[in-house]
Amino acid sequence: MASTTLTPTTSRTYRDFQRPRWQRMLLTREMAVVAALIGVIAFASVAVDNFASSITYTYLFLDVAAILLIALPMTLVIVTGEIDLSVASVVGLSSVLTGTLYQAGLPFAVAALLAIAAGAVAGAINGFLVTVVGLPSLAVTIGTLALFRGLAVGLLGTTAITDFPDSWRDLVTNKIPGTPVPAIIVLVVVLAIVFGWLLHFTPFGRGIFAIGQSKEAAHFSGVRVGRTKLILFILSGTVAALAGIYYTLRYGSARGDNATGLELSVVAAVLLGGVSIFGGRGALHGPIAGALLIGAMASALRLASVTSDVINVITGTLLILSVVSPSLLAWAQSRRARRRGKKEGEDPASADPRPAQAADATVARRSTMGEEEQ
Amino acid sequence: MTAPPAATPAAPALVLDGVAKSFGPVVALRSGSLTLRPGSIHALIGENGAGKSTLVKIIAGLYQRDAGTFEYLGEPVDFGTTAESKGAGIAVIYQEPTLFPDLSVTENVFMGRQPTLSLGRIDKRAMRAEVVALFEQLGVHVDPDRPTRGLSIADQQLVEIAKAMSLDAKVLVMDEPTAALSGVEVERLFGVARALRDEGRALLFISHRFDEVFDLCDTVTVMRDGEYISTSAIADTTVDRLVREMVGRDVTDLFPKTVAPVGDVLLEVEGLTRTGVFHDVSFEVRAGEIVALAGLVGAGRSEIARAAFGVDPYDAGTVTVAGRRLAGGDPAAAMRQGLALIPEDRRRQGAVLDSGIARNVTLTIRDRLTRAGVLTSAAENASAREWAARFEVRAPSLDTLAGTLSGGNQQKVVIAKWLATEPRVLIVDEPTRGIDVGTKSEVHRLLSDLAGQGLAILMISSELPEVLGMADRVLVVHEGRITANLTREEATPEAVMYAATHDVEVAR
Amino acid sequence: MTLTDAPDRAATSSLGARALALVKQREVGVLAAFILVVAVTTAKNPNFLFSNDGFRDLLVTPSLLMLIAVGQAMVIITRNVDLSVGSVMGLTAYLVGTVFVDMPWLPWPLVFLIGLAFGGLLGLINGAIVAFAKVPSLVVTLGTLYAFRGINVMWTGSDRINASDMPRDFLDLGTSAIWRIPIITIIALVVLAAAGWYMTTQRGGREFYAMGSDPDAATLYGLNVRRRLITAFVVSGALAGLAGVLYAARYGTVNSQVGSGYELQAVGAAVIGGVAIFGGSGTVFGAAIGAFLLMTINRSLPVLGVQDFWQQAVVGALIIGAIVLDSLAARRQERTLAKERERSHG
Amino acid sequence: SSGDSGSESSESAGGGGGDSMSDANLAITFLPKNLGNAYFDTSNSVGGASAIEEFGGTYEEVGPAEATPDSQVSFINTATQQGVGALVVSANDPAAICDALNEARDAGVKVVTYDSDTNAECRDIFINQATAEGIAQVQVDMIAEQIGDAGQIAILSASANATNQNAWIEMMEEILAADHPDIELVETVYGDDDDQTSFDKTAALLQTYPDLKGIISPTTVGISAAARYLSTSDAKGEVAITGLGTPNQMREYVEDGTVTEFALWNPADLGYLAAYAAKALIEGEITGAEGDTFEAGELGSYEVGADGTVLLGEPYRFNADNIGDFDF
Ligand SMILES: Nc1ncnc2c1ncn2[C@@H]1O[C@H](COP(=O)(O)OP(=O)(O)OP(=O)(O)O)[C@@H](O)[C@H]1O
Ligand SMILES: Nc1ncnc2c1ncn2[C@@H]1O[C@H](COP(=O)(O)OP(=O)(O)OP(=O)(O)O)[C@@H](O)[C@H]1O
Ligand SMILES: [Mg+2]
Ligand SMILES: [Mg+2]
Repeated sequence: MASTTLTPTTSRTYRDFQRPRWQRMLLTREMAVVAALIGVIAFASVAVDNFASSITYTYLFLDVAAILLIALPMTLVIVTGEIDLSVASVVGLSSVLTGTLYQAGLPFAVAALLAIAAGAVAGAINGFLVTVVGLPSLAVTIGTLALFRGLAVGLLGTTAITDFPDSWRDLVTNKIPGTPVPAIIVLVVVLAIVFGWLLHFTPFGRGIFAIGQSKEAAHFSGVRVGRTKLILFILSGTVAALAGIYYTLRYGSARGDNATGLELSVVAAVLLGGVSIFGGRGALHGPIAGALLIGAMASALRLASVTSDVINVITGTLLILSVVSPSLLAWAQSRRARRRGKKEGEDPASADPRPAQAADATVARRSTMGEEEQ
Repeated sequence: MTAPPAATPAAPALVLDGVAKSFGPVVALRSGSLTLRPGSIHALIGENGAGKSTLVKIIAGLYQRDAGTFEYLGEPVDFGTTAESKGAGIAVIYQEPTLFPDLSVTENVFMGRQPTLSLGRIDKRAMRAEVVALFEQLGVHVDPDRPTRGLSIADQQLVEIAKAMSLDAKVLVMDEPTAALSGVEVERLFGVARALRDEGRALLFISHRFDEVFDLCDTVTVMRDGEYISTSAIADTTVDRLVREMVGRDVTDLFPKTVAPVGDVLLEVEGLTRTGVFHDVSFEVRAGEIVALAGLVGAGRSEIARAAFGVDPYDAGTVTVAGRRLAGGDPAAAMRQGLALIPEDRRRQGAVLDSGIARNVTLTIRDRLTRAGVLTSAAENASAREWAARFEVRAPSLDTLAGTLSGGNQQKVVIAKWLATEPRVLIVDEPTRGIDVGTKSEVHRLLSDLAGQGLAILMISSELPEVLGMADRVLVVHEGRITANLTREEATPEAVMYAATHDVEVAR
Repeated sequence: MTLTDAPDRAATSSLGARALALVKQREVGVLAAFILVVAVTTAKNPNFLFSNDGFRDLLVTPSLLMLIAVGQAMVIITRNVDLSVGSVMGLTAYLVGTVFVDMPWLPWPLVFLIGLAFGGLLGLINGAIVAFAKVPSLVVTLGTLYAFRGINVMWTGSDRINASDMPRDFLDLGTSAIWRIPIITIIALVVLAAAGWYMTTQRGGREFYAMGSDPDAATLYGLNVRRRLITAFVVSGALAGLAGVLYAARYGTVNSQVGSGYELQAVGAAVIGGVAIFGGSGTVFGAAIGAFLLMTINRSLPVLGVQDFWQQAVVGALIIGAIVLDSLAARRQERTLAKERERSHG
Repeated sequence: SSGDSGSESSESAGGGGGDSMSDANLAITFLPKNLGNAYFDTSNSVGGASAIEEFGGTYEEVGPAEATPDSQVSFINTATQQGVGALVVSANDPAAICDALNEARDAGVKVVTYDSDTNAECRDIFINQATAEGIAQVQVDMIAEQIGDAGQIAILSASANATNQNAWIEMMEEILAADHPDIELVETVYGDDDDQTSFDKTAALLQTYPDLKGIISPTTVGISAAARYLSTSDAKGEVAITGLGTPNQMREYVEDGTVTEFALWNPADLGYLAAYAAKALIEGEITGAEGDTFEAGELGSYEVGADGTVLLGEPYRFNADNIGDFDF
């Protein structure tokens, strides 16, 4: 289509962004969490005995690996405005399947692959119920939370399957030579890059945000809402199954009750990372920082012999603060604006715009000028 | 033309002076001034984004002004919530219908002020009786007990009006109440409005349709860029003058229709049916043609358009674009074939309000902007900047949230977003609903230019002048059936209105 | 007049029809399922219903969850959710226990007030944060779920309250009955009746629905959204508190884990009972029946010979089945509406 | 409660970490299956703490709120980092915490398991409250006596994966099959060591099996919940309840006749012995090899048996006559 549709009377100019780059980069919820993480680590390194040792980081990574893994797809799911509470149960299910299949004589790799496939199926079930049947994901995944956990526990009963091949166990738990970092983190990093690309640098990702912000408008714009969500739920189930295998290998024991309650930790990490529960806003590095922050605090507090429960109190408080603080700021600002406005309202000679808005005023002015020119 | 009845102007019911309001960086209202008198219908006009709705929301107490004075019945007032203004006797019909979809029509009308019996029990019978009476007075045919979910925009608007009436207010503010209505309802609404005026109430009426303003109102206030421009009696002003004051320049004619050479069939709809909404709809649109889909509100035109584009399913029939048959229910596929739909409800269907201008404009072409599997903001901004400039979207930057734009500017963004897909067939549903004359004539010029470049255009409009002014052919829809197919020559107002209200095929 | 009479009558009749259909779809459906479960289980083993214990447990066991589900339903109807109920219940239960230990002289009925007040206070914290900071309740209450539980465990430590620490007649509440209806159940039913009455006949109650249906519109209307929100959370908290008190009476032992996991069960019960998770529709009665169904299924499975381990799976399947049926019913209603619209336009 | 013990010992643990290289690092950390469990409360903060006080070490108790192995691992890791002298653990899973324990031992931490063992290669010593045979035997004997050696019985256990409970149940089944042909074990249900679950499972049992004669609950949480339900039900007096319980929790039910007799070792002694075993290991007095002997304060001298197991003694039976003499 030729670009002669409308010969503009004036060529209006636009800034790309309202705020300068550094502000957009640094003044974000995500960065606040990153800063908190750095702060906690710095403080603990000096204030807490034995924290500053490399082994701390090994254990820290081992502890948060599962949460990190699951948080990646969960972030995308929540950005579309849905949620998947069944992930922890999928972890348990895949752990049990890996165990039983391996015990049944399959080579571990095959057992693991089958378990991952099962995870994908579990995710597909969630996705089907949400997208095709059109049920709210919160309700659906509360149901599958119970269903999948029940299957896991039912399949294995009292037994716990142990003695998995050390070759595989070492594969996840061994440190990368020369670093305190366990091998599983390699997988985490790879997946983080993949999901980061998917969410922030692909048309698919734009679709995800559009769905989260306005399902209907996205649908009208040719975004395949149903298919997108279905894919995300399948990814969520698959990665959860992967985490289940990690669980199995790390603890060398396949149990039905593995990772019970992990879903809330994951959701907490994601929300703490600045992803909006209503969908439509968030960035992948937020949840990653969130998960690490919770893990680091937990490890520091345990080292300081503070009982596990204080960690919960702090996690909870942080979670609330992370959502409350922006609205507190906004409220304070509006208060200031109002007060300034009122004052000028008093004296009559204040019809002209305030300096604070001079900039925008000129933008608006320029536009009208333009129209008056011809 | 109705002249103001009261010879001696009564004391003003409501006076705003030098009122200002801004949202963060955005200055919505610089210095708004307005004086409403009892027994008068006062028109407020201005371009999109002039600040009309903002002024209304300040009167309603939804926003608090940053500066200026606000007097009601001679007393300076400071409404903190809409409840306060309601209590003081100010009824407001907002630009966007605000109903509770899960609640019944009756509950919607009375929410928050239901009549009660002992123990604060709600008196459901009394409520219903009053609603039935109201609807009769307004000639509304909506079941008072059905939930408002699923009501057409028109029906929603009518319920809103009933709600405002039931308040029995001293001041009634109507922000573009007629935008979604067509002839019949508008006339009924005006009847009620005049009755209220004669009861000595003060009415404020916002509209972009001058015929309505001149038909209904006695006084008119013009705003531009959030500033008060002028107030004059309707009797001693003219359309041209008002337009000049609104836009700040002369607007060349409203319907710059240029007849383009008609090519081969690009859009062909055959026996399209969706039980309960429309039946056996068949028509074709050729390259270079602007075909209008006219009819009363609620006739099902939007549904036909939505089904053809694939956002709604349909039960029978075929849609063919440039000889290729479309798989139903798949907008993405339709877009690939070069079909585009600019929907009726821009806030819910057209724009992603929480997203920036750039993201909105490029949402439909994001695949095309992807290089080596990577889509960057730079690429989006580059492409969006062009479109924003071409349409003179009024915003400081490309990441300005669409939700903070005025109605008209939102519409520009939506149009840009669809033209960006370089369609061969363009369906526009109420393209100028709630848009000021300046933008309106731009849109009209744009449409005929596009037709001139060989696009096939299907235009849905509830505005008869627009239909007659722009269309090469007029298809009239009545209760989900096409009842007439008129050429530009045949399409007289009478012919269209007749077909729009009768089942029989008049032409062909 | 005749002009309006006709549509008027038509409307009323259609109202009756729709009301009937509505009931058919939700509460009654769940109730039928509940009765079916009881019937089948009783057929397998008469003790389930006809033995004294069986009858008592049938009524008592779901009562705690029912209290919480009613509160939860009121919150969900306002398009919010309260995930902290389990923690509130636990904290209150332990508070009640310690009250008994530290001030045995206190007349035990007073602890009901203490429990209600304390639970309400915790609910007020949730409500205030959600209402004033305008932040999603799911996040806030997920936060308080952690915080309250953490405080509980910090306070309790590895301590526990045993039956012997509490007055006998208080503990008897857990089992005693009037005309064979257990006291706990009577309390729960009274609460349910009050909540139902408020939600259907009071302005406040209707405004709950309005808020849930469209929060922005509620503000435009000038409804006092903030107050309603806080009310909903306070009620939910208070009922969780009451449940905590009754837990202490019923189970006699209180440790730091009381009520953990109740939040999801409560949401599940509400959803099974036909309360739309996104607010605006559903009733507290539905939620209550949902709670009964959920708990009764739990108890009947072993009787039906389903092995212990599989019970959770069955419950999950049940929740999903319930919401699927519910949505199918909703679809049917949509279609009838469409037909009516056609008629009204025809 | 563990709250204060945690804070009070936090700096001392730090100190322990400080001189963790010295061979007399008597910082001993107790890690029960979960907190808030009366049984461990007694064994650790009563038995273990008093022993450690006697020989002048530093006592600490940490643990998860829920009895899951993965949460235990984090605490084991922490103890490793703190370089405590010894770790006294009751395992939630025999295998799942193995690696963590072995890492701890590689870092020079002595590992004593008590109450619930891990695989033998993951710890230095297991303090066995009583032989599995002994425990199974006493429970079967008690139920047989109480129901007249005939009729249906059921078992209300802890969590489905609990090592020791499962071992005992297995043995009880053998004994029943061998010596009590007229007793029919109809079902084993799991209360997950949670009051409410155990309580409701008891109710379910009583309804499912109208002819049920008795319930064995080999866990202190289970038996008290079961007794509490029974005490208010019609089945009181009809159905016998026995198993393993603490006198303080069971007292009122013994007094009101709901329960005739139940058994337990003294958990305080168990913790006490575990603490001394830890001390002996730290000071190199023993290695955990068969035949090693060590002094356990007022409990006297103990010998390490086959695969590093130390036996506390035989379970003790509590009933109306003697329950008054005990307070734990
Ligand atoms: N909530 C808001 N946040 C930020 N900016 C806003 C908001 N509401 C309005 N604005 C801005 O204030 C200006 C006036 O908007 P307003 O809706 O009053 O215009 P209008 O005259 O009603 O236009 P229209 O005729 O299209 O309805 C617009 O530029 C708009 O972008
Ligand atoms: N969102 C909706 N959901 C369900 N039914 C709707 C909806 N909108 C409209 N309808 C129904 O579909 C029919 C057509 O309504 P609609 O007003 O869209 O037709 P229209 O000819 O496009 O009118 P308009 O002039 O508003 O575009 C009417 O019966 C209306 O009640
Ligand atoms: Mg407006
Ligand atoms: Mg339409």
